[in-house]
Amino acid sequence: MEIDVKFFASLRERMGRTSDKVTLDGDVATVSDVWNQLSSEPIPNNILVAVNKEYTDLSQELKSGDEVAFFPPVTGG
Amino acid sequence: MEIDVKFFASLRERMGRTSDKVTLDGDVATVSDVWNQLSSEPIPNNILVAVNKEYTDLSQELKSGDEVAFFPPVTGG
Amino acid sequence: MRVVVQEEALDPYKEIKHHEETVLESGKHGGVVSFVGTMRDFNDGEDVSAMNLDHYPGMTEKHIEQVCQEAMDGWDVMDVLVVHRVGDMYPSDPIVLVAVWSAHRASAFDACRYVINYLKERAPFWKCEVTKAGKKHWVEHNSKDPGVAESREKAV
Amino acid sequence: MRVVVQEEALDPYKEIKHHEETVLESGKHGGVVSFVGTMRDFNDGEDVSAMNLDHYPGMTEKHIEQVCQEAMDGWDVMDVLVVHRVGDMYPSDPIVLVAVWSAHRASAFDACRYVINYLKERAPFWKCEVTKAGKKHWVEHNSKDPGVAESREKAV
Repeated sequence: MEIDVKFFASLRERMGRTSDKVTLDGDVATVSDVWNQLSSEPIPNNILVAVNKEYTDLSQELKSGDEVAFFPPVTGG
Repeated sequence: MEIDVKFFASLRERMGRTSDKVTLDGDVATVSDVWNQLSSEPIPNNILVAVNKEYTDLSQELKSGDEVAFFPPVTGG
Repeated sequence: MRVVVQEEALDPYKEIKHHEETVLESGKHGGVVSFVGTMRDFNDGEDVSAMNLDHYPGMTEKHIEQVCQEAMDGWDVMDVLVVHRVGDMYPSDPIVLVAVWSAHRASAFDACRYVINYLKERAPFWKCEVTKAGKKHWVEHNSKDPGVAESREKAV
Repeated sequence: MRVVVQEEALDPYKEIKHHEETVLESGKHGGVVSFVGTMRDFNDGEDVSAMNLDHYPGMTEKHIEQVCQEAMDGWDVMDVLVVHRVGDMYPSDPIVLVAVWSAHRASAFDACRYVINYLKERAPFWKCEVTKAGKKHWVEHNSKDPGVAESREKAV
């Protein structure tokens, strides 16, 4: 399946890109699988995850075409 | 002693005047004495009293030149 | 701290801007909380077409200033502005502005609420409404709005 | 309910006026409570000369709208307006406006506070500050402001 990936703020700088596309084999994949495809390092502790613009966690299962975002804690307003 | 009196809102209309001056005999007088000089009727229950622009009550003693105000409950803001 | 009671029409947001430009040091406050009370065209189920707001010159300002000082003493706020209109007004006219500047929004919210609650409770103003049918009457009691006791508890 | 995220400079009080003139029915609301957050020229003891506010287009608006809807459901309010700036900004620039109209001021205060607290907690924005010395850094955590838990309890 194909997943659109987005990075924001300090994580975007650390990853060196604002977005990416990953292709995962098989029918079942989670957000964790996406991260592992992107980086050989474990995901930093404080990183938040959204799928299709809703907060979720690493265990969420994905379907092809989902948009997965990784970003640090929000500091707005 | 001479006392300046002010009325506001519905009480001003009821008294038919915005201000008055009363002269009281003797050295000791209270707000009650002022009211009794102004009207033969007892002071209405809900009427508030201020002396020199501070809230007080009918028992407050006065000195010559004090400004005494009578008015209904406030409804501002 | 600035307290104004005026007959002229009140433009609340012009007052806030003017206060920020003339009195406050730029870049220091993190936020401002404001309350603007406007005249409604109904009250207790009746249509209202005009209102005259009576006040006690001198005492009104004095009591608003006392309430503002209590807010400045009770919370970590940088400045308080109150502008209150008196005299003849019409539905949708702004009647009162309370604005509170602070580095911390929680203090600004608490202090702003304190000022408007106590201003309504203690400052000598009296509303005389004119109904659509042309009848004039003095408002007998303030419409109850919860929050006064609560706000008082928070003042230190 | 109106939620806007924009790069253009924010004139909060012009937004309030515009909303009142174009959306709200005249003479019906008794008051409006607003919060305007402005950029300070210091943070955690350091001088700050500029800031870039990053956001997640689409998700940011969606989460602000959710918070506004919760406020509309939780209190007796007539309307909520939020305008949030993103991109490059400088000290004393307004960053965010939250305005809540209601017939009752207690509801307007509660709802306004709820919106700004949860907007800050949930809406994806990230501050990147530039210090006077020219050093750029991402702000790691929101400055703690009490009131979030308190405000949540009041939502029904």
